[in-house]
Amino acid sequence: MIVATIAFYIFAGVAIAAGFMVIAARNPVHSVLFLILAFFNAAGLFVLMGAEFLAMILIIVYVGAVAVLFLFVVMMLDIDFAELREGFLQYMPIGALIGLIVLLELLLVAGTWTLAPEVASLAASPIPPMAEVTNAEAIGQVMYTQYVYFFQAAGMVLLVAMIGAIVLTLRKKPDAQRQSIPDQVARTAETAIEIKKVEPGQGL
Amino acid sequence: MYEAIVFLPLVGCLIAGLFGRQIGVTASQWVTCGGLVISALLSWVAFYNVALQGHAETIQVLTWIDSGSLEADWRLRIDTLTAVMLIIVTNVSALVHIYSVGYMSHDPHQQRFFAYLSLFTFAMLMLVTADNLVQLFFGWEGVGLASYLLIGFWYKKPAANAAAIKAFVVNRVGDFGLILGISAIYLTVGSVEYDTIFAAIPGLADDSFMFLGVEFPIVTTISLLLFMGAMGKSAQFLLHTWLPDAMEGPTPVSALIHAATMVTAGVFLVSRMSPIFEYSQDALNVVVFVGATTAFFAATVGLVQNDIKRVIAYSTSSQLGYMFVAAGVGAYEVAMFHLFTNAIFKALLFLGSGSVIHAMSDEQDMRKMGGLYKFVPVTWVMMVIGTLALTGFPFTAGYFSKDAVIEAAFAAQNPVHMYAFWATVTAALFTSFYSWRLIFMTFHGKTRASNEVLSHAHESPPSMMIPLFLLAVGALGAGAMFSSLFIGTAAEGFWAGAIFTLEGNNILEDLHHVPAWVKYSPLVMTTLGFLTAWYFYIRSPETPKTLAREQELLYKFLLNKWYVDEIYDFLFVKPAFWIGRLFWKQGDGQTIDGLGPDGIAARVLDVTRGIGRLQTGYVYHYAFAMLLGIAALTTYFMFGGSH
Amino acid sequence: MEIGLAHYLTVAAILFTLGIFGIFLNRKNVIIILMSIELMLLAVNINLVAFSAHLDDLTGQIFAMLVLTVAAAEAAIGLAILVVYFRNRGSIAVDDINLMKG
Amino acid sequence: MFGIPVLSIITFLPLVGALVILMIRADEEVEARNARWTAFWVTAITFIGSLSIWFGFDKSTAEFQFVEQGEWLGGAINYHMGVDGISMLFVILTTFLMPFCILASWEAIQTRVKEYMIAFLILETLMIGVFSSLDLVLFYLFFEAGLIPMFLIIGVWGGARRVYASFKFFLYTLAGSVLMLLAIMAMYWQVGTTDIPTLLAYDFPAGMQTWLWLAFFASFAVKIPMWPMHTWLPDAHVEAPTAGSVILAGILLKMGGYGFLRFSLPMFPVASDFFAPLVFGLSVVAIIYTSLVALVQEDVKKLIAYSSVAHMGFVTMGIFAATIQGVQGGIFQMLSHGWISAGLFLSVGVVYDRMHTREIAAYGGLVSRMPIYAFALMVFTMANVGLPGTSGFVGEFLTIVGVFQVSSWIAFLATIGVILSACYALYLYRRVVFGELEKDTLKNIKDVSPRELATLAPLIAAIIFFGVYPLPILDVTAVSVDNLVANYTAAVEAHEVAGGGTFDFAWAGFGR
Amino acid sequence: METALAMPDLSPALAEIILAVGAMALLLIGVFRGDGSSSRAVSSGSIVLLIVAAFAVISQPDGRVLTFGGAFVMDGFAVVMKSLVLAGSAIAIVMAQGFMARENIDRFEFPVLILLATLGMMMMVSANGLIALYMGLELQSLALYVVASFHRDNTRSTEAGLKYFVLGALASGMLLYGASLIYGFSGTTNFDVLAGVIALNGMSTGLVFGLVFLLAGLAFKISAVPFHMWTPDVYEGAPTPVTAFFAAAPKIAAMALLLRVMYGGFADAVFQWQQVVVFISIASMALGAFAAIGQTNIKRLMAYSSIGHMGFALVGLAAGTPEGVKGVVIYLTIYLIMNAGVFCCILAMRHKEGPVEEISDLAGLSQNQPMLAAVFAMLMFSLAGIPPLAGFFAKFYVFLAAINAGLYALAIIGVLASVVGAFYYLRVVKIIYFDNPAPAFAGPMESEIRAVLAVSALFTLLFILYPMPVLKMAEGAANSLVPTVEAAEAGSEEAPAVPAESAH
Repeated sequence: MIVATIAFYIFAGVAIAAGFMVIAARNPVHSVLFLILAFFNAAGLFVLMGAEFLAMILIIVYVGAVAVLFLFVVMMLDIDFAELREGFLQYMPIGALIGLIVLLELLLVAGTWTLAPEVASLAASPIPPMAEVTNAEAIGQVMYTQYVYFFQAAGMVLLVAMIGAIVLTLRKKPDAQRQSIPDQVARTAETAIEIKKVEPGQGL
Repeated sequence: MYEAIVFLPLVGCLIAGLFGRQIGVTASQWVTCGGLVISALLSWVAFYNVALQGHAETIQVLTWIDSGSLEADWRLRIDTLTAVMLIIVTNVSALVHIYSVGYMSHDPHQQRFFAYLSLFTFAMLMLVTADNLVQLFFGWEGVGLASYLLIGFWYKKPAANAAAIKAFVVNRVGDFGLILGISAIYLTVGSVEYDTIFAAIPGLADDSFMFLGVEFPIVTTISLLLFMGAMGKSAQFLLHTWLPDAMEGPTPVSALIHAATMVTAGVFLVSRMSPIFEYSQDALNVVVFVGATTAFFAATVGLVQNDIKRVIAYSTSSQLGYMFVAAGVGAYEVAMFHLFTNAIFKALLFLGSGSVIHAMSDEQDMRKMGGLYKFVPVTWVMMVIGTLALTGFPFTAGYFSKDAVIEAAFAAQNPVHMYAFWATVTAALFTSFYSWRLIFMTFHGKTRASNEVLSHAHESPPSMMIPLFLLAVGALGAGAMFSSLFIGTAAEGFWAGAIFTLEGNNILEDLHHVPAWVKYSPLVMTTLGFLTAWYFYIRSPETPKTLAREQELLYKFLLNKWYVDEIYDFLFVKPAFWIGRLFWKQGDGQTIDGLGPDGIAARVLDVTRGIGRLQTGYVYHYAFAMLLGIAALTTYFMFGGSH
Repeated sequence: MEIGLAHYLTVAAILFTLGIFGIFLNRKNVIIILMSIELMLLAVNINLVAFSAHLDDLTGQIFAMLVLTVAAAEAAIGLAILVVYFRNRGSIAVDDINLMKG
Repeated sequence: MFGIPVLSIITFLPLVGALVILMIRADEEVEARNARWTAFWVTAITFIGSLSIWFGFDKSTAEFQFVEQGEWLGGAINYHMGVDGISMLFVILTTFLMPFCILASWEAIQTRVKEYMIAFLILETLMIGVFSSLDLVLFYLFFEAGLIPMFLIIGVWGGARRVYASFKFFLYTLAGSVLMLLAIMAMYWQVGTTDIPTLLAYDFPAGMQTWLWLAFFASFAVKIPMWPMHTWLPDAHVEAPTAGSVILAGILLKMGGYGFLRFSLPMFPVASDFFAPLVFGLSVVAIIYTSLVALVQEDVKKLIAYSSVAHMGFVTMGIFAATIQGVQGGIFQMLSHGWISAGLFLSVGVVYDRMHTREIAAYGGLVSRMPIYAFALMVFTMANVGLPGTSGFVGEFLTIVGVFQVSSWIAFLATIGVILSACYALYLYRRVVFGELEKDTLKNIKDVSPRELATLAPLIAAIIFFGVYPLPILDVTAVSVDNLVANYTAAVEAHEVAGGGTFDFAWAGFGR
Repeated sequence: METALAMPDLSPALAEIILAVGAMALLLIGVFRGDGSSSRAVSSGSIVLLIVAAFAVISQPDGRVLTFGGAFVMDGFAVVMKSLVLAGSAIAIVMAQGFMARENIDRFEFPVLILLATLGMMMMVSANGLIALYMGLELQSLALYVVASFHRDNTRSTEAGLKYFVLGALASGMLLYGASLIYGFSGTTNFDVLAGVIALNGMSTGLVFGLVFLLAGLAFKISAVPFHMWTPDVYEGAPTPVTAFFAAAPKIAAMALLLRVMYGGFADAVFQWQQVVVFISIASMALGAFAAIGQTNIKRLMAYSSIGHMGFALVGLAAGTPEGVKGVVIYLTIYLIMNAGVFCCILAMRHKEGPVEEISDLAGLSQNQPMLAAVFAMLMFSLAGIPPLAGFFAKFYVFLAAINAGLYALAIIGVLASVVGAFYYLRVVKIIYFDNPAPAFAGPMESEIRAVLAVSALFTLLFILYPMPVLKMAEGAANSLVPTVEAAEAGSEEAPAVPAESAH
């Protein structure tokens, strides 16, 4: 138990600290790296709560794909970092105050949670005992049956993301050379070669 | 027949007014004058029928206003009082019409003038024949309109326009009281018909009601409100200011409206309303007081005026005061009698002075006249007759009526009445003085007119002289002829209830039994006045100038008509414009618009600008706004929100 | 001391707040904003998983997984828009994104 | 009558005319001419048609007549039309004035004639609709919709400050009437219908009446307009084209008075009784204040506009006196003011068309060149002053008599307005018409043309005819007004018996 | 577990399936035929697809059907709202064709993205649980982010997309956080179950917070104050047809979702959410009215106008009664059609050099193009809510509901805001009619836009003559949504709020 507690505090502490550094770091590259750190620790928290599959997804999808994508964009856009320094603290006091108020209220709410007896019976898909079914398997069992609608919807969301990314960033360069096989096949001597009669002594 | 008397002038007015241009001047004159002459003749028949034979009648013409229990019809009530007025109005009007043919012969707008005159006559006839207060008010305002139109007839003269408006507005001030009076009568009696009112008033004599938040006796309040109307129309003190100015109109107008008929409407009203006034001694006292004051005041002002018409105008105002004194002491018959005689000799004086003015190429200032009797002898004779009648030379018209007024004032014997007595006696002195002063300054002494003017001076055409003759006959004979009918032994049968007096009111009897000195005092005063005038303007023409210099303050005071106009200008006219401008610029402009539409619009724009500034375009501000929203809502539910 | 639901919710709340902070306090770089959004979604996921565990209900984890998926898609779109924007403006400074206001 | 939906035909005939004009396609000149003639004939036919409801009107009953009913919005909100003695004459007034408006615009409007005529015809439909609808929502619809064409008429064909004036007019009146809309909704939920006859019979709780009354008051007080909500009127009048001013003063203002008569007084008698002193106060202030303001105006139309406010003061005063004379006087005053103000504005339009200025100082001595004009203006001026024998007197007199029975103070103060009206009206007349014709610009001014005379003469005739013989109008209104006053008195008395003298300003009607 | 393997009933989601499959098919067509040539074909195909989907929606049987484990609901309300959404999308695609071609951004992805967004909206309308809500919302949002910056070479368009994205993501973060709280404190994501839980246990603090966050996220989508800040910038920057789309369909879907959540899951928490809704409603009406006055750009003006209009629609929502739902549905229907008309007019605003968006460019339109001017002005009056135009009835019914619910203060503030709002609509009319003519607009309107405009104008003008179909439709929608509420309502303190019971 104590291990779990220590682990929680470590994961939680690091996650929060990393989260803070994400917004506070001077260099966006550092921010991305802190984000990755935060994700790692959050994954740790997931494991502590018994959601191993999600923890894994978090690492693979987020760290492996999203964070790298971020890193890539940061590098690609190559911003002059020194210039973007000012104004950070300008709104700090009032912003911090409001933020803290919200935070405090959220924390207060967090403390009020109780499990109403009848609520337990409401569970749409109770978690089967870990001994019988692994977390991944349990998820798998409901994902494609009970929640197939959301699964399909997620597919559509990803499709939109794909179309969106392409439509926004893909550019046909008019001067770029492209291979066109039909053109190549349709090529004949008549179209390929132009014969010029060169008058002697006159040049082209 | 009665319809013909009343509506013939209207027909003439409409024909001359609407089609005057098409039918031409002469036809217009014929139509209007013809209508009036027929009316005048018929009115004698009416007088005979009603006053002498006692066939009073009421004729329904048309329904007018009928709203709930408020019913006011167009109806002609012909009783003795009306018949007397019919005689005065139609005859004087007919004469003035005829006179005007000559007098206005050079004016380019004669059709219009005759139309106005006829319109006036019609309105006046509606007034005197009214059977209810609303119709009376119609005539009342109708004569006001005609007066306004006629005073402003020479529309190019700014003074004429101003005088016209002044006449209308001051009359309106009087009408203000009249409307309220009518309303009060309707409230208390529930009707505006004379007969119903007269029947109900005795029952209300001791009642009181809330008026302007104060408990007032009903009858007195109503009487005073009605009298306020009468004051306006009859140019009594405080509401008299329009009358002298009205002399800007053509002289026939002055004769007809501002001497003989319209101005007497107030006296007529009081007489007509005698069943009401009789029940309020307080109101009658006020009538006497105002009448006496006016008689005195106007006479004093008349002493120093230089405009020939203005002198007569003040004289008119003063004589109207006499009539009110008579009415106020309960001698309505005397008032009516004086009204009757005054109409004749005052019309004569005005028309005569018109003749003078005509001869003098429209000069009205007496200081530029003098010695004219050689040039216009007939006119001079007429004027002298008129003056004799006015000043009460024995056995002329004024002698009978005016003396009766003074005697009646003495006979009544209460403090107000004594004041009235002395005021009227003094006024008689002044009257005599300024009347003779007029004659002397105009016709006698050395002429002060330019030769240019004198070379054109000529006697007026017959159309002007014939009316003068007729009036002169009246001025000399009417008093003797009618005195017994109006105020003498035959009075009761003559009036036949058209004038109501209380049981204890024996003034008509009493006035014949006043002490001798009272009876002679007017005559003494008149003689004194004549002598003084003779001394001042014939014997020693320097005296008045010296006197004026020595008593400059008094002279100025009188010359400026007691400064009433100036006070009014200061008290009412200027502030009205000032307040109007204040309300307009400060009230409407700054306060109402400033706080209202414009102010709100400006605030809205301020808010708009503020919101525009909030929309900075910065993502973080937008995000912050969202956070603020969420923070506000959560905090609200955390602490304020009940759930 | 037993680690209960409240602890996890606290962590999530703090991360969520940090995410919000990141959005409106940041003046430097839009990418940081995108990362802040990822932080917020992470916080939500922690919430969901924690509730899921304590309610003994898989729904929360499914929800979290879908959130992860959508977050990835969101990141892709966000970065795409960012790139397009950068091509036009040559900057991704937050302060520069204010052509339109009022 | 004979199963023909007379009211609907009259109401929507102008709309059909507008559609016809819309169809006109020709070059500008021809188009304008056709639009004018079409508009004229449509309005004239509408007027003639509307006379049928006068002749067919049964004066002996206070019931609604010519009733038509049709399904519309469901939930007891229906298409319901009908007139009684109170509303019928306003329909006639509207149809009567419209042809003159068209005639008055004949030459004055040279740009966008087609649109102008369409706007006027639409406006006519809406105005007739206001007076003949028997459903509150329908009424509101017509009431509000009228703002659109009027806004355009002022804004497109108006004077220099037309934008300000048109916005002020639109927003001010809109702001007033939206509250009424809410009140209508509250009444709907209370009674379950917006059918006016049903609502007239319904006895609203006293607390609710207060709020409903205030909401309706907000609308009508702006419309009529009462002091201090009047400031839009001078601006709108001044900037509107002549015909616009005529409609504005002649009819639109009357909607406010009509509203008081149709809704405030009979539906909320207790509240009306409670607020009557307020209305009296405002009316009296309006009469005196605006009269004084009128006195110092330098713009002809502004002066007339202020005088309208003063005259409407008599109307509100009379209506809330809730005596037969007061109410009848109020109605009569509204009708008569319809003719008089129309005549005055048309007269101003006559000289404006020639001189293109409304400044009083620019005129003077017109009578020398324009005697007929001077005569017409004299009649209108005198009627405005309330001279007996003109229709202006009957209304003014009846309202004063009516209110005197309720409060002598109010009558007293209002009568001061009678004096003041003479001052400003005659002062205006003198400055415009009398005096020496000195200004060179006026030397060649022409007297009224036959077309202009055709617009002025019928108004003069109406003013004088009904001044001398107002019975046709008083007769028509008599039974309805008697009924109204009787019900009002009964309701007020019943409330006093039930609730005692003090009327608690019931906040309870507001909020839950 | 075995039972879960049974195939869910797909028929209620027929329209969605048609749309999804169709969109992918069109995508394939587009990809294989290549750009340029295919965009018009894909557009037309999309419109056909939307019409087919609409038929599929309309032909759904009456009554309430649940499927996909209770996550998807199909009822009369959904039929109406989906029809509106489909109409809005179809109109947007119709309007876009010419514009996109002129701007050289006529790519086949655009209609596909609109279709996918529409799919998301339909999922929102039918969502009966938090996850469905989220997925639908995100599907819609992501597609919208992309179309906002569709004019990718235009700085404004990309800035619009960026702002929309950043703030949208923040909003969906909030929504998600709220959803997680609701899930955690109620133990369910299904609205029906949630309603039961609340009926049983009442609202705990956690649920209230969850509700607030959820509302905030949804309020963002309908651009209600204070979550509206993106609206003007995005409206201005996005290509005009996209703006037209934004102003209509997504708002309708989000409003439907709000109704579904509030009247469904939180039916018993009326007291709580009513306060929030009243607040954001007032704020929206006021801000929409005030801020629009200062605008010079017509699209920005329309943005504030839409903020205001959503505030008015929320008045109906706040009522918390079937009348309220009816009012909202009527409002949205009329708003959709008016809005389409206005944007058709805006699309007509172009010179030879390109489109113009300044209001002052409209000056004197009444003389250059009288018909267009008249229609534009009429639409403005209608948006202002002046009778007898359709816009009046929209406002009429929401306020009617508010009065019925006793929300007098809200109603009074609302109508006053509408007066202030009338000012800026009038200003447009003023510029069209009173001002001196500016250069005339170029080119004839495309016939399809003309057709949309004509339909919009006629509807706006003639609604008064025969309003019953719309009213009946709205009533049907309201009745199908609210029965879930009715039983619970008896217990709540929502008295039928008749001012008659005034004596306290």
